[in-house]
Amino acid sequence: MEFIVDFLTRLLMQFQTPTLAFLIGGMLIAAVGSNLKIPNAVYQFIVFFLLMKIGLKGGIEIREANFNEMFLPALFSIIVGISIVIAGTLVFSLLSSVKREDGIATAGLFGAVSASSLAAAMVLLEEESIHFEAWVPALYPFMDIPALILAIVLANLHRQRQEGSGKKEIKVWPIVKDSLQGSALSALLLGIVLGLFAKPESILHSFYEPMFRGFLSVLMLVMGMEAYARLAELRRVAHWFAVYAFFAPIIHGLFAFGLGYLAHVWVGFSAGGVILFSVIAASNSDISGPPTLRAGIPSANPSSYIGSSTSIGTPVAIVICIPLFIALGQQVFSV
Amino acid sequence: MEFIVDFLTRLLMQFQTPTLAFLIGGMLIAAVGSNLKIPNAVYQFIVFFLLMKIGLKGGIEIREANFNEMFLPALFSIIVGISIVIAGTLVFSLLSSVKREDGIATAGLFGAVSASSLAAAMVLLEEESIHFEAWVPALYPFMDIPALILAIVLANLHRQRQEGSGKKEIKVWPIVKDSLQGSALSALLLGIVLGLFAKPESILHSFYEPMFRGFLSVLMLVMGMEAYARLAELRRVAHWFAVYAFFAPIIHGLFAFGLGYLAHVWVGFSAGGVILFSVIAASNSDISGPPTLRAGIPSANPSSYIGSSTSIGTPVAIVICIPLFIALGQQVFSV
Amino acid sequence: MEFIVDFLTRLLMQFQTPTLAFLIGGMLIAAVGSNLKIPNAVYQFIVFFLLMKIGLKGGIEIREANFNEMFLPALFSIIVGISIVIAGTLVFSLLSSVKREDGIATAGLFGAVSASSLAAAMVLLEEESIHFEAWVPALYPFMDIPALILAIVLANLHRQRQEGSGKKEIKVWPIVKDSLQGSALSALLLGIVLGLFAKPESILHSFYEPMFRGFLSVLMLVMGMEAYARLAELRRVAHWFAVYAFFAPIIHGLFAFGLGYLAHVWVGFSAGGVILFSVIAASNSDISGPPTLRAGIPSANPSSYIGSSTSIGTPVAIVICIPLFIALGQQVFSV
Amino acid sequence: MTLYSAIKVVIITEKMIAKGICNIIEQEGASGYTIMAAGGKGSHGVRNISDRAAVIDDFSDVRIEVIVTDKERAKSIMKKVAEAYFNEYAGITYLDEVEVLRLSKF
Amino acid sequence: MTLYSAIKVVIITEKMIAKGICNIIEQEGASGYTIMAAGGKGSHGVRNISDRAAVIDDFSDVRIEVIVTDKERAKSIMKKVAEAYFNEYAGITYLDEVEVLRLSKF
Amino acid sequence: MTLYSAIKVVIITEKMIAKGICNIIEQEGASGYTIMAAGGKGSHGVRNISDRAAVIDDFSDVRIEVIVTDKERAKSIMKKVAEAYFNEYAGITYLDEVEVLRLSKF
Ligand SMILES: Nc1ncnc2c1ncn2[C@@H]1O[C@H](COP(=O)(O)O)[C@@H](O)[C@H]1O
Ligand SMILES: Nc1ncnc2c1ncn2[C@@H]1O[C@H](COP(=O)(O)O)[C@@H](O)[C@H]1O
Ligand SMILES: Nc1ncnc2c1ncn2[C@@H]1O[C@H](COP(=O)(O)O)[C@@H](O)[C@H]1O
Ligand code: NA
Ligand code: NA
Ligand code: NA
Repeated sequence: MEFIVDFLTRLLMQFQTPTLAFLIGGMLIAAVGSNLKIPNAVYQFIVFFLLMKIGLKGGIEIREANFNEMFLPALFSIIVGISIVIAGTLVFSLLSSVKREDGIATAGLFGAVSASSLAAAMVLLEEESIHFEAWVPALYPFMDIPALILAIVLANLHRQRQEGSGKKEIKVWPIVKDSLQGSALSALLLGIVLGLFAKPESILHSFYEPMFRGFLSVLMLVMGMEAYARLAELRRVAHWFAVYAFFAPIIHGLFAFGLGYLAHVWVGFSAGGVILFSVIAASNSDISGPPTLRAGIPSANPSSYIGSSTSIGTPVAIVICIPLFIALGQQVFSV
Repeated sequence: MEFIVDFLTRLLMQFQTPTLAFLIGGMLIAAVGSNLKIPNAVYQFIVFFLLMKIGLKGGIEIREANFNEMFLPALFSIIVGISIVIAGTLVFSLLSSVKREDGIATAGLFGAVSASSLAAAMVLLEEESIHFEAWVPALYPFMDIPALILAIVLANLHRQRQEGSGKKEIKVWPIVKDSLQGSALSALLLGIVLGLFAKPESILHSFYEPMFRGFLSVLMLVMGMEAYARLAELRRVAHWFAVYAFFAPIIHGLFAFGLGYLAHVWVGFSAGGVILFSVIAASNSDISGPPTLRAGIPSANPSSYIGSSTSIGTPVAIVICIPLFIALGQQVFSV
Repeated sequence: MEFIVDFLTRLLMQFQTPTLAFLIGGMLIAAVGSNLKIPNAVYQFIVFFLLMKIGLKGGIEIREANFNEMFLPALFSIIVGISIVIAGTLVFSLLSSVKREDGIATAGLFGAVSASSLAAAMVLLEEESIHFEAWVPALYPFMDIPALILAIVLANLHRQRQEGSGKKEIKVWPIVKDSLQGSALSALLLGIVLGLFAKPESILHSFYEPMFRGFLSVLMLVMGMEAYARLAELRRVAHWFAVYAFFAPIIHGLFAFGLGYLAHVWVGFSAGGVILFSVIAASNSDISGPPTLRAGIPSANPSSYIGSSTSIGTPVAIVICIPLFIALGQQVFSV
Repeated sequence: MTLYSAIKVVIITEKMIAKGICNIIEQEGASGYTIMAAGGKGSHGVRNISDRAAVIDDFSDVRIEVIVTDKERAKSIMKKVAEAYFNEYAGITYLDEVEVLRLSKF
Repeated sequence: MTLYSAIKVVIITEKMIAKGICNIIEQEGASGYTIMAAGGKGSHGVRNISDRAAVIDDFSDVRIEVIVTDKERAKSIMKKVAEAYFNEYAGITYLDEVEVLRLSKF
Repeated sequence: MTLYSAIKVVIITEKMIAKGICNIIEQEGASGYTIMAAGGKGSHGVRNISDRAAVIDDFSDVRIEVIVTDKERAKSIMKKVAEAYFNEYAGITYLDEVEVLRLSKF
């Protein structure tokens, strides 16, 4: 009970943080039909900027990280990514009104990871002064890539079964490559590499860090506007997608929280790390995932997975899950 | 006499402020045919950025503002917007060489408000350390919307009279909506709402405030380049538009200065507030106004109002009116 | 020997500076086929931003510069620009597999100057705390314009000779104008003019200086990506262009270093000035030069000069020449 | 593989009224349309196509292309668009005969 | 000055598969092609053409135009593209007769 | 509603020379023209159409479309453009018969 009151108070307060306020502001402004637009070029640059900053910082700190510490969370990331896709595929397969490929693709997208949710969670954790290991964002690909691969493989197996065609081998490497080459993941990885092997501290402090929150506010505005704009698309598909998109982030996050707790107990994964790990799990890919899935599962209807992810999944991950897992973390770890 | 010398000295000095220098630099560089271009995406982002900053700051301060203080200036804003349109329409109706709709549309644009002039005035006031109430920029819509509505209504009435068609009701709400949905006004209003209800102080201080002047310098460059580029358009219309565009900002500003003075005496409107209010009146809409008028008065020739506004009205408002009203304010209020 | 060891150590260390690391990172990321893209609008704005900053700062300091000091370096710039074009034209004329116009155009591009190399050198000098006169970047046009003019004139003379047509006068002024109107040079010159005649110190310190290095890192990323992307183009032309593009920057820089040394002895040109002057000479125009040459020497194959410049010339100028001339400068001037 | 003859209507006009024109196209029962950004020159002056900052963005052109199966529908679209907009807004329209694959798409 | 009759094939489809389509065009021996950014509406819904931030950029349209000298080659391009992609991706294709200058270019 | 037959000339070429081509078009007395950004591939290699940073922006393509009322004028435009530019710059040109509304516009 107290937890719920605490959570609601926290939720209300966090709505006032710039991060959430701009997201909600974006929805609002789209809902009233404003012509305000953030140019696509600026949006793309901001995504690059945020991931580059996260990567640089992560890379610098990984230099002195204990690799043993990272092993378990990385393994758990893979497990979470795969579990989400399997669970989602099963859930959708129970719904006869949903085309199998659409369900698999949606599950794949929710298993994958969103850069914007990640950045938002990092800022909100910093605002609550909850520390986390700087390499936690580097868990991103460990969850993202397995989820996308598994979804594409499952969809292709399903298709081969249906077409009764002889088993064609499904190549995994092109999917991995495609994921790594995506603009979001490659910005993050480039940042990590530069952080590891170069000395980018000076520009990190003079450029990437000071402008991080500001640019994040603009990104949140865009995400909010897109969330509203894509509701129309969502309306054209079975409402089960909306239901899934609402509950899945919370459940995925809680599952990850559980695993993260184990890592806390076993290898000393920090409280902030557990929270961030949960948000990564709760998030769903909004930038790189959709094109990868469109190419890998062309028979799936993009409206189903894009609508449910952008319009519901991402707002739920940011607006509900981040405050929820912070509150939960504070309760559990007393930070 | 002394005032004139003082004004000219001040003018010369203010030409050296980055704000005016970049505006003039933009004209210069366009005049010599440079290929330098500021990308449209960057320009649109800068406009968003500046208005968001003005809005956030305004919203934060309105929280503790005394609403009684704001009432009179808001009322005066409406009066100024409407008066400018009526006066302009009358003036142009005396000129037989000017098509009636073109005159009304031009008057409407000069009654409306320019975000760039507003931002420039705020920076120049800050440089002179002249204080103003942070809610003054929020007077923008109170002048802008009535002016645009009135112009569109007048033009439609004129048309109905000419066509001898039965009176069709002119709907005001769509025009209001169209104005509020414009990119400039919605950025400002979103900023105000976020400033009022969220806690954006952290990003205001880390992002929007530090980069405000820098981005304004880039905007001024664009305005200067556009001013020169659109001279060609202006040349294709009656030269009365150029004459109007030169004198109207000064007269409108002086009229507003008078009303602002009354508000100073009656409700303690600050000196800086009076000056800023005058600049708002002197300015003419360059971003949202033209499309609204194009849609609302399609029979008016856009070259007439856009040419006169962008090429002459805005430079006069910024280069002449801002220093003029600052000098006047310093004289009158001894600040 | 010691010098070589010193140089290699320095080279290795400078690869870790953000400037070089991002350049190499850009090549890397393009080589692995990443979809990461920096939007064109952002790139164009960054180029403007960097040159505006260099110009503003230069302009401010030229105010109090001793013009006598600048005269010799300016003269040497013209000499270097012209010498490079003559030497390059001769070299290529010895290679029968190279079309004469292609050789001349390539020599012209290497005689001209690159804004990105210039900015990179300035930052690396600052990092080594090696002082240079702020007007050194203003030598840019003194080298750039003569080189482009000479190349275009030579190509046209060659053509007239071949076509056996009567001597048509080649107009020099349009080429000068075209160069000055190019986006890079006009941003630099506008900055200088504003620095000289306005008072842009406030925005220089609040906007252009703090973000300089950060934006430079993004520009370096773009240059790296382009370098890799254009290798394909380079492969379609004679491999002599690649050989020239590799050695020319080093030789041009050494030649300029020699002249700069004379200026050091005769008029006290600073050590940093000599180094920067050498980098300017080593650099080759990547932004404004190519279109000017395409217009002025339309019969030359753009793949030859663009491929060799972007893919080899610029990386060599930045990655090899900057550390080389810094090391050389430290050796020679013991700074 | 069979090709079917069809009519392509092209409308080049101000971006600002693109939405209204698309509504007309849909009302006339076309199965779709394609829009591209354009600039140009005509009796109403020059329109920007560059990506240079333009204070007024909405004043550039668009080129809308619609494929329909019969000429009467094509003409009707052209007529309605011209009547609704071309007295007051800049614009031209023309049609062209083409051959399409997959008739059912149109 | 002589003009030669030729065939223009137009393909309007998702940006994402543009590369694959260009490969088909090259395999069929066309001398070149032209690509333009587009948006529009069809049976697969609306596609963005604006420069407004779109979280998913690859889902806009492109309009590809190829000129070839004989109709059989044109039809073959259309057929291969439709077979390879149009079951699963949005797209239309049509051809048109045109007259070109400099036949050797095609 | 009457439609009038007219000729559409299309020129696809380097952005850099677009201005010069438009001058030729105007000199030939056309009432207007439409320009669109394009990319593509031809004998002079690949040209960019993406919005990715390109160090050299001017080297992308444009597609210019002009409608004139008689074929001689169309051919004359094509000829002058080809003579002035196509020896040294990349480009193709073709014409097509179309039917326009409002003949007076052309
Ligand atoms: N003769 C023409 N050929 C091609 N496009 C034209 C022509 N005339 C006009 N246009 C296009 O149609 C738009 C509107 O034309 P207008 O109404 O004449 O200003 C122009 O901006 C051009 O893009
Ligand atoms: N009737 C049509 N006329 C012109 N363009 C169309 C038409 N139908 C579809 N298109 C274009 O082709 C794309 C794909 O169509 P579809 O596969 O029907 O979604 C759409 O996004 C439009 O750009
Ligand atoms: N066969 C073709 N079909 C369509 N467009 C072409 C064709 N050939 C060339 N182009 C276009 O014309 C431009 C110049 O062609 P080129 O001079 O052959 O390099 C290319 O970049 C393409 O955009
Ligand atoms: Na996830
Ligand atoms: Na006004
Ligand atoms: Na050089």
